[in-house]
Amino acid sequence: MSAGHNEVLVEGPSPRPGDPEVTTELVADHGLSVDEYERILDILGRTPTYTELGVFSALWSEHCGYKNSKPLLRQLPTEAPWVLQGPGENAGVIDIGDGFAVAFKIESHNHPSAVEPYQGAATGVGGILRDVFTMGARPIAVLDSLRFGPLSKPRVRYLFAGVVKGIGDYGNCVGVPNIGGEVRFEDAYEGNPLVNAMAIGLMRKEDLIRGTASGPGNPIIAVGARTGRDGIHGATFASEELSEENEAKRPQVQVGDPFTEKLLLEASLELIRSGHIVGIQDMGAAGLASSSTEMAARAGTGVDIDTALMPVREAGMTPYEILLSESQERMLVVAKRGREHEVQRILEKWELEAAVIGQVTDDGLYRVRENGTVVCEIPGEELVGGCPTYIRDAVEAPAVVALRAWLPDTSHTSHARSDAGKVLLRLLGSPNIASRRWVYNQYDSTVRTNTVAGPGGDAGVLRIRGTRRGIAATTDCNGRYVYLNPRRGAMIAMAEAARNLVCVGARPRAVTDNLNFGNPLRPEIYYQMRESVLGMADACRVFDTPVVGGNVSLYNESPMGAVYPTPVVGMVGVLDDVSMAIGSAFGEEGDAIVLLGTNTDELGGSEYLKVLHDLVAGDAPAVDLAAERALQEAMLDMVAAGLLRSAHDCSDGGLAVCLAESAMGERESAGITVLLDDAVEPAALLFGEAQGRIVVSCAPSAVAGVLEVAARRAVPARAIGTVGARSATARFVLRSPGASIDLGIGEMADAYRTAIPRAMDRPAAGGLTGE
Amino acid sequence: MNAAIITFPGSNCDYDCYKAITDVLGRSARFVWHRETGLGETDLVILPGGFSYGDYLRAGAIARFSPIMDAVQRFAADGGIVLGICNGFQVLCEAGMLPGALIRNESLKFLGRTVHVRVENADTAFSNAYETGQVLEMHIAHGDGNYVADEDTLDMLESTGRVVFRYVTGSGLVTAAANPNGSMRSIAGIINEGGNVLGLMPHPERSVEALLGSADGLGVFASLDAHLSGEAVQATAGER
Amino acid sequence: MKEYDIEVRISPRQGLLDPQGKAIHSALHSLEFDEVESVRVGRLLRLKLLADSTEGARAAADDMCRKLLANPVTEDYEIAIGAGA
Amino acid sequence: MKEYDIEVRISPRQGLLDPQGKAIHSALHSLEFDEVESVRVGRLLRLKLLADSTEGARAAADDMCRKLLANPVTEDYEIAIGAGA
Ligand SMILES: Nc1ncnc2c1ncn2[C@@H]1O[C@H](COP(=O)(O)OP(=O)(O)O)[C@@H](O)[C@H]1O
Ligand SMILES: [Mg+2]
Repeated sequence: MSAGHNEVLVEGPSPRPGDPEVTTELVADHGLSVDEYERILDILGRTPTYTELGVFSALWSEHCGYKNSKPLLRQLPTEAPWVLQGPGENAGVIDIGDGFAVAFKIESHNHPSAVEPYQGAATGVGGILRDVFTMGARPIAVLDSLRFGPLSKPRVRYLFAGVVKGIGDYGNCVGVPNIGGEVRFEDAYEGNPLVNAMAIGLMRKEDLIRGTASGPGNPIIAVGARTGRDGIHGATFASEELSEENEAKRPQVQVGDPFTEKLLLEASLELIRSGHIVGIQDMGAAGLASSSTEMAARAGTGVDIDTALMPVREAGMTPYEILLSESQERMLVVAKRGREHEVQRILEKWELEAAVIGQVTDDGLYRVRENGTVVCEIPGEELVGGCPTYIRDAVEAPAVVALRAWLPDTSHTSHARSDAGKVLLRLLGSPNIASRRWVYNQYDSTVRTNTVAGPGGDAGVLRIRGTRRGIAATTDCNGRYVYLNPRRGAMIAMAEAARNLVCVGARPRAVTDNLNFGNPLRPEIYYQMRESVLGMADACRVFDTPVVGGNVSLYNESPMGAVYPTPVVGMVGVLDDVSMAIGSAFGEEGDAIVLLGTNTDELGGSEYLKVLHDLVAGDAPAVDLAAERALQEAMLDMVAAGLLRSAHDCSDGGLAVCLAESAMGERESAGITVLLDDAVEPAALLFGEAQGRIVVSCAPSAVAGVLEVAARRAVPARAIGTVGARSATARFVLRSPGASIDLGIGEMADAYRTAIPRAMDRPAAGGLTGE
Repeated sequence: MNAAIITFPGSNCDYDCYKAITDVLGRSARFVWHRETGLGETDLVILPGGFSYGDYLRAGAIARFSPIMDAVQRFAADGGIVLGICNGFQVLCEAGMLPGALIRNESLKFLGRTVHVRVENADTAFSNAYETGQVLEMHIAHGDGNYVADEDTLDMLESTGRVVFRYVTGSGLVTAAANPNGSMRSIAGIINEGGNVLGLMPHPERSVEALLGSADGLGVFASLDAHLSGEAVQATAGER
Repeated sequence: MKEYDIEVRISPRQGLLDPQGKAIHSALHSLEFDEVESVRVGRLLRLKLLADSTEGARAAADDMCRKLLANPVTEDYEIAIGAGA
Repeated sequence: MKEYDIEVRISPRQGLLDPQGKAIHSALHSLEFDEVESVRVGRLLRLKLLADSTEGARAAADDMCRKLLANPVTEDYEIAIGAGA
């Protein structure tokens, strides 16, 4: 730090009347360690004011400062020729051809949703949409990745219903289609649900804009909702465990206003196109404090703002409160000097409030005033870049090592031999496998009329107007696998996401990840984080899918313990010709069913073990990244050649469930007859979750072509059966050396479609959601 | 055909209607901001779907007071063709341009999925491209699509051919299960006495391309095009 | 001019079905509140407004209800007035 | 056992943003009801229930509010009791 700065700083701001004195207790309450506070004293050369302490604690929180994850995140590949913007901005951006680019990012709202599911989830969607349209992209899709405890618990049903309604009401109102996601139910999430929302935006390449505050003298404008006392210290809160103690500290709930968001969206895009502004950013976590410092840091400038100029909802708010408030639907805009009026005119058209609150400076200082009096003066780059980062001890939990070594015996596999049909019905009725229609029928998936495939298939597909292209997106992560074997589990999340994309005919292009873990100070948790990131990084390299953005959510723990390690993978792919996209439902009577990939003896971590034996044990299925890549290429070749009528990724519940899902389809179900000759333990053959498998169907005349492509790509492939008639009385027939299934398709569809609605018909204690 | 598509704050299907008319049908359309007081040169006004004013208070309740609505009322009073889709239907009811009201879905849930509707009267400016009794597949996406009116009004609508679309099963049967939102008599769309103002909850503009699943909704726009270019026999409800 | 606290109570027309009320009623029963015989769900609007008399305030509120706040087809409304805080 | 008419008034917590109230407020202004200073929107529940005393009825209603009717995190509630019709 230059001497010049020191002089400015030493006679820094004098304490503000009415503000508490900065004591060691107060520092601790702000979640800052002794060392971190020492650093702050060093940087300032003096004691911070209360306001400065608040700003430091927010920007140096896990949520904004990534102090425990930054070193790990550096392991992830972030570059490729098609990457226009990697991590570090509001959202990542990739080139999809024909002059178009897509911006996308995933964000967690776990803690707010645990407190108030409806508003927590709704504001999560609002935040991620703003991250996308502040890049200059119009949001064209939302996906949501959800984790809850078991539906048998009334509180869980309350959370689930509230979160889904919150996500739906917000996205539906703004007019962005929901094209996919996940929901999983595991005991480990009971005390701490996970709510991750992903948004994708479309733009012309030339409209890409960044969140920078460049050009000293340029005015800084606050736009949108007025600032209230909502969610003060939400960022710090999101960086602590849910516990009785911090119930008190709990920030006031943030209420979403999707109507204002829609106006912000239209106004922002108009502003960006207008050329009157140099930068724009969402006031998200840590509100004005983080948005203004980050914009300045990116531009290497300083800012000088006055909190008294900020439009507020409540009287008597202090600079501390105004800087840290997380009121929703607010944006920070840096306009070109002299264009204030043009900017105002656009905002007025959209009935939005706006106020010039300060300007960009060239001294690199983060200076905040209240009615002219300086209350905060900090070297900006220290706030954003100076946050100390940590590499923690990592030790795998012995209990997990033991679990992984577990192997099934005949007592675990006998049901499959004796009564495979009943087992299949039970799996189809398990909330982790059953139809998610109850969820996505509450979402508008077709607004904007680009949706070629909405929720219900392996991945959502959108056409890109004015081109022949399309994009596809999916989110995936089976936390059970990651828990049993973090590195493998993370690779599997990547592999499944990529399979989901190629199953609709899209080439995987890039990833946004959401790392949901427990308390990183616990060595077994940090071990899970490190291994997961390394596993993800390996898969990114093999699949050629760099990470262009993401989010880290730590301290996902409750008195009941930590959540399963859940590194959610959001993956986006591109189709050169969207009219070639295929679905997962079997085609016409007489079509051939072909299995790509190899069946194995693996049963570890399966839904079968969980449902039949209430066991989460064994090792996660083996995953061969090179083989997965070959499978992906084979699929893309087959789709491009127009050989296939359907494709479905084989995941939870194994081959039998995969075949059942393709047979039942979204509408009228088809019967099938399948013969398997593998010398493999029946339980594993039918219900094991071996990776690298896709079930495709094609016209009989195309079988030779399919097998030929597979052979060329060195992917094991064989015809295993045929598609029967579509009728209520159609039968699902599957025969193998050790076990057989012969079920009426209607009975299966009933188990599959009614499981979640039936569970949710029971009352949910805890209040009426969003009414 | 030269459509004026009204954009209220919170409208989000205005663009979809625009694309259906310009890209798919090859006719002209433009947006009219709700603060305008005149419609300009037009022969068709569309009140699009969405969440005008966030659907706060009641869906359509605030939008009906937008400055442009006076012009829309005058246009309709002079026999001009007005199509209200989803939120647009709600606005028309709130504005008293169509009878009845649309309340919360019986399930209390927003519903986004495809439904089947039967054309009950193919003898209107909005439906002449269909056959009476024809079953169409269209998308719905609404939380307040539950049509209610008193019995006399319902009987009058039925007896004068003013129920234009009704929710049915894929094979054209009226059943409770095929009624997605609890609407009285499974009503999905109605027309005014003059036969020039129609409101419906399903989204015809979302079903105009096979690539997106169904082209069944195109008939609504084709009907209007035919009607406006005089190719269809001018028909007013009640004649049947 | 004096400030008045107005409470506008809007409820679904008698006889008209009330999906929310129905749902809450059955939820209450499954929580074993069997003593509940019926539930109707309406809207509660709290306005602060300036008027020179209670009558004036009531007249204004009534006007707002007829124009905007209540839907005559589906809703009834009542207005209660207290002096402002 | 006697029938009681219960009125439960539920309103958003103080300080919480009330987007609906905000929208209605500005709508009233554009309808030239400039005398309106603020609008908060809540819910109004009317229950009929059987109880043996006013206290019993109130206790039951309070229990229902805590268990189901009101959202403890975002809403406050009041209970008013009248004798049944
Ligand atoms: N929360 C959700 N929101 C939207 N769509 C969802 C959600 N959860 C699941 N889906 C959809 O339901 C279908 C089944 O989900 P899942 O079993 O996770 O698919 P897959 O195994 O192919 O990833 C997918 O199309 C998925 O997009
Ligand atoms: Mg998926």
